[in-house]
Amino acid sequence: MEKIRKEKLVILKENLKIVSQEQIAPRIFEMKMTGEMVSDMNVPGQFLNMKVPDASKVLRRPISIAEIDKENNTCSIIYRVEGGGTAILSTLQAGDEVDVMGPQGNGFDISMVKAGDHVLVIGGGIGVPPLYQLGKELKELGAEITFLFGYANWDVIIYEKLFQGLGQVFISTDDGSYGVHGHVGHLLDALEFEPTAVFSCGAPGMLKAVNERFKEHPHAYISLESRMACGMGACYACVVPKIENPETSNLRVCEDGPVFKTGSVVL
Amino acid sequence: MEKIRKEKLVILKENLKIVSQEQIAPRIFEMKMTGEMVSDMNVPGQFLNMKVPDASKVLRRPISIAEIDKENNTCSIIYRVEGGGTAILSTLQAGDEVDVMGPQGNGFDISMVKAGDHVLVIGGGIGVPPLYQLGKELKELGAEITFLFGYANWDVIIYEKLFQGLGQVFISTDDGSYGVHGHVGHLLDALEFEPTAVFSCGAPGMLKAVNERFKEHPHAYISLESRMACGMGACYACVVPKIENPETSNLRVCEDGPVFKTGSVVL
Amino acid sequence: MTDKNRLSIKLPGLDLKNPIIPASGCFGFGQEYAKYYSLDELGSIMIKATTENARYGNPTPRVAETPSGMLNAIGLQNPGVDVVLAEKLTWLADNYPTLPIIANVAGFSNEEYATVSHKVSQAPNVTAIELNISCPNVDHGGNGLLIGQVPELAYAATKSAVDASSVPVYVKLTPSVANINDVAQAVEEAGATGFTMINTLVGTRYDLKTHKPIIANGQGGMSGPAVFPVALKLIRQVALASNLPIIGMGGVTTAEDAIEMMIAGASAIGVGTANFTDPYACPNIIKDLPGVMDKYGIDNLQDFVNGIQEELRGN
Amino acid sequence: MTDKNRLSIKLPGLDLKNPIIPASGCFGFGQEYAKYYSLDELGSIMIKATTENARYGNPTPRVAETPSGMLNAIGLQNPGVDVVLAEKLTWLADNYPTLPIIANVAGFSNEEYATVSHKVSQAPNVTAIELNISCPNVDHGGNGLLIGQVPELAYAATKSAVDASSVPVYVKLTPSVANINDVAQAVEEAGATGFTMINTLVGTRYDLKTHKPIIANGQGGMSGPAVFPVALKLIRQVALASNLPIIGMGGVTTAEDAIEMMIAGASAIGVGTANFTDPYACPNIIKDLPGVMDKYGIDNLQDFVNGIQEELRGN
Ligand SMILES: Cc1cc2nc3c(=O)[nH]c(=O)nc-3n(C[C@H](O)[C@H](O)[C@H](O)COP(=O)(O)OP(=O)(O)OC[C@H]3O[C@@H](n4cnc5c(N)ncnc54)[C@H](O)[C@@H]3O)c2cc1C
Ligand SMILES: Cc1cc2nc3c(=O)[nH]c(=O)nc-3n(C[C@H](O)[C@H](O)[C@H](O)COP(=O)(O)OP(=O)(O)OC[C@H]3O[C@@H](n4cnc5c(N)ncnc54)[C@H](O)[C@@H]3O)c2cc1C
Ligand SMILES: Cc1cc2nc3c(=O)[nH]c(=O)nc-3n(C[C@H](O)[C@H](O)[C@H](O)COP(=O)(O)O)c2cc1C
Ligand SMILES: Cc1cc2nc3c(=O)[nH]c(=O)nc-3n(C[C@H](O)[C@H](O)[C@H](O)COP(=O)(O)O)c2cc1C
Ligand code: FES
Ligand code: FES
Repeated sequence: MEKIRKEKLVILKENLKIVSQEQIAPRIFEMKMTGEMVSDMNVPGQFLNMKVPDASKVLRRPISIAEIDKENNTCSIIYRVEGGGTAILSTLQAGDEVDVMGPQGNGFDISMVKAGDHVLVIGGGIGVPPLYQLGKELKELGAEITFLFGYANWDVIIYEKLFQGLGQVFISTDDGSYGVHGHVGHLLDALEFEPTAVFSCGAPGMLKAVNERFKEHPHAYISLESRMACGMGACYACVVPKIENPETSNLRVCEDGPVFKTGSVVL
Repeated sequence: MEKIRKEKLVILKENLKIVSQEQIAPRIFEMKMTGEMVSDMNVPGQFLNMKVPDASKVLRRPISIAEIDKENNTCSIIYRVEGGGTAILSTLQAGDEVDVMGPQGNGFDISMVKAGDHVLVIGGGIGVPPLYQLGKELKELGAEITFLFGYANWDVIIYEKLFQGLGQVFISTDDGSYGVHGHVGHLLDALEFEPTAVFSCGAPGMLKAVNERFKEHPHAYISLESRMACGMGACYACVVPKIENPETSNLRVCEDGPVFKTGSVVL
Repeated sequence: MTDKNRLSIKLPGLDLKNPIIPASGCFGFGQEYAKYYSLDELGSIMIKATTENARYGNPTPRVAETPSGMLNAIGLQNPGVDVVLAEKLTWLADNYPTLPIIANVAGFSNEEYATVSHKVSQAPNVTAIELNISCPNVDHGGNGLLIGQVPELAYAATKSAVDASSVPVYVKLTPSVANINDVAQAVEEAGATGFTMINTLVGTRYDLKTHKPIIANGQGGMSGPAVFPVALKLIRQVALASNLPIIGMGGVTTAEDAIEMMIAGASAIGVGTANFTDPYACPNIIKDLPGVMDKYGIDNLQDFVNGIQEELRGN
Repeated sequence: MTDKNRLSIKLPGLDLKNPIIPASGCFGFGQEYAKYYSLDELGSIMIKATTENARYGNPTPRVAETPSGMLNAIGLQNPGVDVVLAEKLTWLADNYPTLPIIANVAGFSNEEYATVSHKVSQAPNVTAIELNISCPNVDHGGNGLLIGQVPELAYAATKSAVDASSVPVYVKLTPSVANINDVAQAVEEAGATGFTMINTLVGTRYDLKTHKPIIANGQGGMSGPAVFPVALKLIRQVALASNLPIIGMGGVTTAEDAIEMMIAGASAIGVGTANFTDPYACPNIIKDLPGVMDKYGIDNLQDFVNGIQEELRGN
């Protein structure tokens, strides 16, 4: 197991041990891991870059940290099986080791949140997982939280009860099988308070809407996805155009993001 | 699990279940498997073509059948870890399944052996495994067996006691750490009887010597190795020149062999 | 789902019940695989390269493994066209009378291409020729280049075969060129009915102990999943430049791969190396196709192919 | 085993403590990897391609995965040679003053190759240039071909760089040619000090749902273990035809791979894609080399390389 400590004593790569792996919805898995790396996980919204244990797959899979449990020295991810890599990850079992780079990227900035603030958290589909750890930390800060979640259908709603323990949860489903029929934009349209901060993660369309609506908001953040190679800032695979000079300058989702201020990048 | 039954009810490919896997010498493993395919294993000297459970390895690994146990419906292979494929095979454990083609090829012809015949079995290194099943069957036929085995050193001698239960065993080692110092040719030179049949498997040099010495013998056989792709006769990767018209005609080790009569192919 | 017509594909000379065709050299003349399954499950078979006279092929080792691929330098071993006709094709006709066969024709001169094409096209079950001007494992005229790398040579070889053959001629293209359309265009002008592509890339491996190439021939043709993206790129490039149909191949292992290659521009699919990894590769792909088509909303393969071709070729 | 000299390799302009060099584009300008390990462990670094002016690069997605490999179409994103000099190379010189740097120079005209080569060769830590005439992801003059595919263009670009540079120029060759020695010879005649090879093959992948290429650019350069056998083949081919030293790359992932590439004819080794699979790929290879050398009876890497070169080049 290689790892190196920067001045800040950060472990950048480690074989984490799987504590549990469970299917929590169709094609959606929750994997809990333990290792020294957990002690460096201090910001919600960072991600892990997971090596797929398959010699033919040379790229890692970026997956957001869904929960950090410092007491038990564990962290969790929640991921959907999309292609071959996540399919293989989903076959790993408790006791297996998994080669992980992280915690990677800049997470959500919650430094300005104070007790009593009413904050808005917007998530969609498999973008919801990192919002769980975020919600936990926001609640610890004493914020009042409204969650707006958009899902494809009832089947794939995750952690609903857990989120309800953190704040008020509104859900929309594309097929109307639960909550409001439609997408999360409909929930957003019905919003009746002015949030002190906004945090969002989900599909590009949703992020675009959030980015547009809260363009001028001083504390609104979106978390992006992008196809990555290095996952740590060296290859420029994952870039997103900057709002200033979008033709000539860009930011790296893996290193400068994945969380960006609204109005800072071109979606 | 795919399989198809020819008229002769042969299973050509099956996921065998691993009953046990054990390291029996440095880098040398014995793997015992069970499956319907065992019922088609009726000739010593055939081989199995083992899929390596690794997406980056597209070719199978041919490994001789070392033992057939019809009673318990199991078969064994004994193999040395050479490169990446056998290394991965060696990590499989009891209960795992392994994708196997076989029993493949023509084995040793023992139809002419009668009780009381004195037969010679010559093996070298990792060519010895198939000679164990052969020895068992020769003994059942009532033959008196002399085994000549050449090994690199004492460490890698396999199944010595088991072979001693079947006949007389003479061993040479390259480094003199056991038995006669030198290679199996020295044992062969010291041979004092005229064998009714000769069976051999081992390194090219040894097979060449055996082939030369018993060129005219009516019942002498050698088992060859060759790099294979299909392992079942379709691709012509594994050919060996025929003794007649070696420039224009050849035989497939996988399908026409791996066992050939001495004097029939060019080594 | 069980409607067989969903999978059928029609190409000049080839009325295929499904688009899956074992690639030349990876399936012999079918006999060995017939022990594993009925060859009637296949769309067609591209039989092993056939030359005028019997060829011994290259010395051994003839194959080596590479990451997600393999190298081969078989060297066109075959019993010669007369034996292929008398024994191999006859066996196929006797046992699978309705199975259309694509005969892979190799040669060392335009005359040989013509002779073999003429002879083999007389076989009742040979409904198309795959003209192999791109085998990397034999030397053509000692100029260090393959016929398939030089547009003028490719034109001449194709013309010889087309003139001599009584069935459509698909020409097999090599990826080892700077611009594949130079050759594709020459081949089209010479009267080819279509293209098959890609033949193998060229690679080698060395033995760390002996420092010698693992393959006796020094190098070999690279195939298998590793080359799949290269095949897709070249198929699309040719599909954009020519209206001739393409039988695609190179690394196809799954039904998804086959669909992806059709998206690139192929009308039917050759499967080579995958047969070695799993002798049931072809029937498995055929079996999996309907489910994959359902997943991606493809009702009928011929319509799907036609739609893509129209988009690519604007006709 | 701990004798550092065992691993050292000397090439014109390059005094390497070991032969392992992160390949251009896979290591940025080193800063990010410096969080993982001390860059002084490396033989050298081939920094990201640098052009005269800043380049945004291609639209995203810029990468896709392939069997045992990947595609990229980054499009030469870089901040331009002046910023590279002022910030990137200065940072490297400040933090790793004894580490020799190989600057990868890209351009769209002979003038640009000359300007960038001249400027970048002035940096005190740049001891060699890698001239990138083979990036498949940018169009040169709209002729659909890369400079590196046409001997005359390759000659002119190399000559421009050689004349302008104050350090040795190694020219990076593309595998996408019919005969690589046509280009290698032209490059040698233009005064190149050596070759680096191979740049990426070209491939693509399609999204089965949208039918669009996964890479926004339509296609990308293929790298990783999949291309290793192709790199070995081409390195050997050039090594047999030219006496210039070769820095080999293409799919190297392990110390064994590095040795195998030296057997093919390389004097030093670039490591690209492997850095993505494992950020510690380079230090791991360096750490593993002595053990592998022991296994294969290699006492000293420079002697080993010299021995192979002598055999291949007969000098
Ligand atoms: C910062 C970040 C955080 C993420 N967090 C989560 C999460 O918490 N839960 C979750 O289910 N998914 C998450 N994703 C998406 C996840 O990375 C992809 O679903 C996954 O990589 C797909 O891999 P695969 O092997 O299943 O698919 P394949 O299609 O086989 O993957 C092939 C290649 O494409 C890449 N790729 C495919 N889809 C995506 C995608 N949407 N984004 C980035 N790369 C992709 C893969 O990483 C791989 O390199 C996140 C992505 C990013 C960038
Ligand atoms: C008919 C036959 C029977 C065999 N029986 C046995 C046996 O009982 N026990 C045993 O230990 N070994 C046996 N071998 C050798 C065994 O097949 C190789 O050691 C094994 O394939 C090496 O695989 P690898 O992944 O470890 O090596 P790698 O070098 O990684 O293999 C790469 C490729 O080369 C092939 N290859 C490498 N060495 C050989 C070889 N010696 N013969 C054929 N192909 C090779 C592999 O199959 C694979 O395709 C037999 C070979 C043949 C042909
Ligand atoms: C062992 C082997 C033998 C081959 N022989 C031939 C041949 O005789 N004629 C030919 O045109 N192509 C031949 N090929 C190339 C294949 O037909 C096919 O074009 C190539 O392997 C790419 O497909 P694949 O990746 O599915 O194997 C051969 C390939 C292999 C692996
Ligand atoms: C993401 C990425 C970016 C690259 N950028 C460059 C580049 O800027 N200049 C260059 O000469 N080669 C570039 N290359 C090619 C590599 O330097 C190398 O030649 C190639 O990837 C083969 O080596 P590998 O298989 O070890 O990756 C790039 C490769 C990758 C994967
Ligand atoms: S993935 Fe390499 S810079 Fe972001
Ligand atoms: S390995 Fe294919 S014919 Fe023997």
